[in-house]
Amino acid sequence: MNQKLNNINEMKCQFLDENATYDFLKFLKGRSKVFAPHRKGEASYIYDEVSDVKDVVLQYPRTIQPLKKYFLPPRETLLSFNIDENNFTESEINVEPRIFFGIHAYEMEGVMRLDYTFEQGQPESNYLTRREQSTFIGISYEPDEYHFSKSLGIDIDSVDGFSLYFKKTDNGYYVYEIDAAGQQLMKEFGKGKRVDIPVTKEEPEFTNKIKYHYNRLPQIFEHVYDSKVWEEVAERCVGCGTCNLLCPTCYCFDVRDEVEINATEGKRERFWDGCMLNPFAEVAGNENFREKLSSRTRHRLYRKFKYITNKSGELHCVGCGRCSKYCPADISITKIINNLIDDYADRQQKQVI
Amino acid sequence: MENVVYEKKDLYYPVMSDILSVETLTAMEKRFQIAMPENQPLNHKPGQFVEVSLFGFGEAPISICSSPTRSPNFELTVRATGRLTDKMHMLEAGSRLGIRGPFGHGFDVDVFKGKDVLFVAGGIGLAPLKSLIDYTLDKREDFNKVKIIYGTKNPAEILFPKAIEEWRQKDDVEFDMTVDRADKSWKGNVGVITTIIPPLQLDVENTVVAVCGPPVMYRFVLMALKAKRIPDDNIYISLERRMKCGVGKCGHCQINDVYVCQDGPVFHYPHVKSLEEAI
Amino acid sequence: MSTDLNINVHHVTRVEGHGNIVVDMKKGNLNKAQLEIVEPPRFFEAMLKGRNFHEVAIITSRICGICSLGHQMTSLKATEAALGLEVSEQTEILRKILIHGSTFQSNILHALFLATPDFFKVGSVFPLVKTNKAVVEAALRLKRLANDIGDVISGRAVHPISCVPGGFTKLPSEDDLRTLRDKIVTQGLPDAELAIDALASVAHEIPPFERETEYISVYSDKEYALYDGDICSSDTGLYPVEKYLEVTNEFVVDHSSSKHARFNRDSYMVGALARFNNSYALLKPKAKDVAAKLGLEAPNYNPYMNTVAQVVEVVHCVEDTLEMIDYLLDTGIKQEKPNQEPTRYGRGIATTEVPRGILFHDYTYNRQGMIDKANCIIPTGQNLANIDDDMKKLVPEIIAEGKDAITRKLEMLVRAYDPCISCSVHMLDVEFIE
Amino acid sequence: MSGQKPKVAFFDFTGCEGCQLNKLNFENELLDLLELVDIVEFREAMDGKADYYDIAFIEGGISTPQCIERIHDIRRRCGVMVALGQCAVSGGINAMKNLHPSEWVQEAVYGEDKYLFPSIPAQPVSAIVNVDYEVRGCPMSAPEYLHVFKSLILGRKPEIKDYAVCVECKLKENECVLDKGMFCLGPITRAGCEAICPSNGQYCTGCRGPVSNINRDGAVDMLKKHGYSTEEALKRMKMFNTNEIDKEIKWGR
Ligand SMILES: Cc1cc2nc3c(=O)[nH]c(=O)nc-3n(C[C@H](O)[C@H](O)[C@H](O)COP(=O)(O)OP(=O)(O)OC[C@H]3O[C@@H](n4cnc5c(N)ncnc54)[C@H](O)[C@@H]3O)c2cc1C
Ligand code: SF4
Ligand code: SF4
Ligand code: SF4
Repeated sequence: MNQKLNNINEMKCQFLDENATYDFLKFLKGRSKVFAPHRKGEASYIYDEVSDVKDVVLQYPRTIQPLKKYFLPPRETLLSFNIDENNFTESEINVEPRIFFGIHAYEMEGVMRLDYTFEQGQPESNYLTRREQSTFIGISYEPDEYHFSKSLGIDIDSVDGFSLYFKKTDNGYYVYEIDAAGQQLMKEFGKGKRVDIPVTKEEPEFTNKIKYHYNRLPQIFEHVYDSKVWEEVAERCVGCGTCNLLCPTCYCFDVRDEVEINATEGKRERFWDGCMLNPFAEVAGNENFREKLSSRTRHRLYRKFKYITNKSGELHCVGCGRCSKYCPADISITKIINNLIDDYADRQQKQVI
Repeated sequence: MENVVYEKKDLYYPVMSDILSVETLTAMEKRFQIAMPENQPLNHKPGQFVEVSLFGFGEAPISICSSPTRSPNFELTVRATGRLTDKMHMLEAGSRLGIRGPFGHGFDVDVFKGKDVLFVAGGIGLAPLKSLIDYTLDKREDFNKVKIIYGTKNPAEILFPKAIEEWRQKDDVEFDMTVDRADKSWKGNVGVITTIIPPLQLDVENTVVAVCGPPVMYRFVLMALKAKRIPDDNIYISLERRMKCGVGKCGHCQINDVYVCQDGPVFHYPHVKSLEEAI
Repeated sequence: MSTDLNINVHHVTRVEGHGNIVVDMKKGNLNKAQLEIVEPPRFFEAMLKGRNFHEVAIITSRICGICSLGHQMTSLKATEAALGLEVSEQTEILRKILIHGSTFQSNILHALFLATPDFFKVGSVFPLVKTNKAVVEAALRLKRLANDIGDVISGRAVHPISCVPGGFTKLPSEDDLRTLRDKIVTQGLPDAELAIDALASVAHEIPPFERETEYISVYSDKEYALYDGDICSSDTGLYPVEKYLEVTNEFVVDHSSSKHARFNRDSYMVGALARFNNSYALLKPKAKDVAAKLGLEAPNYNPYMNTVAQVVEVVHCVEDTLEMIDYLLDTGIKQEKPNQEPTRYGRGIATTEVPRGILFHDYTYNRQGMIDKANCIIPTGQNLANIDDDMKKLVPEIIAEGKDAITRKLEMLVRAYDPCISCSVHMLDVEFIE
Repeated sequence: MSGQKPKVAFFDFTGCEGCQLNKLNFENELLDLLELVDIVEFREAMDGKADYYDIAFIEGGISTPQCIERIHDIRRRCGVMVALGQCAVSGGINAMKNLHPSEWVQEAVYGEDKYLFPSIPAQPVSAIVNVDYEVRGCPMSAPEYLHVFKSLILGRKPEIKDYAVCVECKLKENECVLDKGMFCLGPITRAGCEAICPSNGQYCTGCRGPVSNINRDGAVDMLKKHGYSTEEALKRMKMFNTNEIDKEIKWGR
């Protein structure tokens, strides 16, 4: 699996205190649309367009929907049609430059995994057009009990994909210029204070971990297809699909035609869908090829750790912890993986004996 | 990101095409002859499919049942089972529908060349196979023996009786069929399709088999072929799954790590044999 | 002139729920003139037994979809009284706006869509779409506006969502309120005027019948009482809500799956006309103007005028809603969570004016916060005896007009009460048998 | 149906009429809808009766012997039958009374007069006659009803969702009410309401019935985590769905 290129511990940076950071947001807002984390309800966060920089939350555990909502919207019109005239109009996808501020490393990796999906085979212009003209500015975070991206090779300070990276320090941020675009932004903003020697700072520990090194996971998945772990998970899973919908690398969709009240005009729309849902693998004749929750859960995990990985060379889980955090049945993906590892190790041992 | 090339024209826009003729085959099936704009050829391979779309009624994958050897136009055989297909049955010659495709991985005809070919078709599975059968017959000299076996629920559901009559007449084609339940007019075999496999005289090493039928059929046909000692390596099957895009994105047709719309619908049997969710 | 009359209207149309009108007159003797309620009983009070206080209003709201909001409010108030839950001023104001929205929507639905076709002598509102399109459209917009109030403040107009014991699970934003206000001013008021003019033009079709009866409603000296107050009888004055059983005196009659009620006389009337008669002085000025314009003066003893009183109330509700929205916008919406920590367990009784009249819910909770005993007394049930008494007076008065006209006027009479039969089918003071 | 406008009728059985009202609450679309169909019977809004209907919408459940006769009669005279709202689809909230012996319920309500008003267990319309399509919810979901209506006018099968409310809730990016410490039946309840309750900060009460192929044990387990006993969990799941939760359900795993 890829070795990440940038190591910020060897890079010089600038310092912005908390107020200057908000000034920087204002500066960004003056240039283009800016999207950043906001509070939603009592205990949740979402990405949203910045209208007042004061509403931006800099430190947050994770948002409900991942960043994919901007490139693969939860609901999108593919085309509009007129039944009487039997013709359709293409839907315009206009993108203007967009800056995504306050993005965590795993989230950025999630976007890059999704890129793979929409680029390989027959590239899809809806997604790729929306992906154009996007600038990402990263930020560090405190991992909670659900994050485990480090176990998958994604450090808090992994900066691939970002133009700038904000690393939290006492009363402000160290700002790293990752690419030329980032450099340009900082130059124009002009209020950063140069920090002359590279700063080294310990990354906080992740409490949620996978037992084995991520390089070994595809190999584990070679051997656990018939593990009893799947049945154990299925006893508790209620098949709600939350884990699919909120996963930054899940992209399955459904397409439906809906007509207006005049029964003449209408739209062909696509919606996020998920392989955990009962009707997902149904075919004509009411046969369902993944009727059991155990086979659905297995399919979901195999798509994260094996099926796509075999082709792309990368794991398609980025360790954001959304599937576990939002699962109403408290099913934890790291527990599943660690149980699979135990099961595998057990069986290996029995074979040796 | 920067170096990916993609066409602005979206994958999901259908090409509006004309229905040239509609033929009622059975109570449930109709055959449509379709022309792409300006009679452009579809350039398909036997076994491939198109996404048919009718606005307000959605899209569905339908196999191309005519051989690319026959004309620039192509044919679809459609069973009325739901939203799109019911509406399609109400269309007449002169109507237009949307076509995307051809999609998928058809039959690799080169593998069949010089070999004995056995076609096993169940129910509407004859439609996708017909494109390959016609192709084989049009290039007859490329192939060795040709055998077709076909099973339907009852005599009223027999597709393409005219073509069947032709196959029966031909000296260089062996044809046999059976029905699950006979009626008074029926004089042929009665029983499921696996009952007419054992009597076949096959050069097992040198026979390539193409199978297509309803999901339930595969397990039994494959058992019967195994009993005849046909190597798995010589078997090709065409699978069906729900699809929402046809281009490997929507995820619906995925069987373990294969996509039916991209890696199939025609699969080399050893490729899917070990996939638990396939058959 | 025949002195025999036999009328049997099976399932009266354009009313909520199922009822039949039966009149039997032999040789000038009126043996029977009654509204038979044949709506299937639904046994709500039994279903409530053992339910957690969070669920109670969700269930009771389903007693009636038309007055779901009123049931929900009354239920919440009874639960809060039983569990000692205080609500904020903001919650009360939002609830009052909701009650207004519900009265507004229900009165419009009844007055303009169900009753008005009688005055235009057509069988439904549908033909009026062709002949009086502008008015129908205005009426539809008014109804939408009334529903918007429910949607904005409680998430849904039928079986509201966000009002729960102790407050709201989601509060409307100030922007939402501002939009609503603008819509009421720019669209609601002119539409209401249009509808009132249309009604005024057919007001002479209202039959001139009178029968003085006892009028019972909620009353408060602070405002035209809908959300809360004491019980008021036009005969004997005010009673605290705890005395509701002495006022309603429900009894089972064999021709109705809904129970009847009586207090100081053989029957009493509840609803818009009762409220109008008891609380006229507290109406907003514009509502009084409209009453004058439509020829309605307090007290009025013509039950057919109930429809007109409903329209007057619409104007009152709109005006009062605007004032309350302005107040909320001035003070600003405070983000607050529902107060759901019970301070006691026991009995709680509440009353509210729902569109069809006075409604009572009475619950007793056990220490687990579950219902032990429940009783709901619904306005239509209280009106049934009064309807029968009206019919008994009316039929002999109009006997000369012939069966068809009599039937029509009886149907109109029943409709004027805007009976909500589905919710009237319930039971009274239940002793749950363990 | 070609050429002529489809004849549409509405019938109400045992229920609260909230669905009828919800149907009238499409004020913006009502006049357009009227253009597309002929409404031939609708007791709540008009006089008159008809002999045949292309589409019969049924609101309310079956709860008396008379209901049974009437529904048979309508079935004989209609083309497509659509059950509107949870009372019609599953018996709805009325079916809660099925949890108690009927004698007890009747006595509780009418005391000594209990025999005056016969009542049978509350049942869905589909328990008596064949129902073609269902619009679930208490009240029936307005967007789904419109979808079914438009689909039938187009002459196509409606697409009825069979996945959880959570899906629609997540598509809307609502704050999950579980995160606020409430419980929620969204994970096992059929979508189609656009997650209207969680969108308003309230938990999903399960008013649209369970998705097919539910994991009932898993669901009880899930509610236990939120502090409900098995008994209380089942009671909550049954509020609108006594009949559906009680019948033999195919286990999800
Ligand atoms: C590669 C391929 C080739 C095919 N070739 C042909 C062909 O040549 N001819 C042909 O007739 N068919 C063919 N099919 C099958 C055809 O695509 C399906 O029957 C398709 O569903 C018809 O679409 P529809 O809109 O008419 O039916 P739908 O309305 O989709 O209904 C079809 C059936 O599926 C059920 N159903 C509907 N929606 C769902 C859902 N969301 N989940 C589960 N079940 C549902 C319905 O009840 C019905 O039984 C092919 C399929 C594939 C994958
Ligand atoms: S979120 Fe949890 S309960 Fe829902 S489908 Fe995923 S694993 Fe199952
Ligand atoms: S599988 Fe779970 S942890 Fe991994 S990326 Fe998806 S949602 Fe995040
Ligand atoms: S609020 Fe309820 S419906 Fe919405 S996601 Fe959470 S559990 Fe699912």
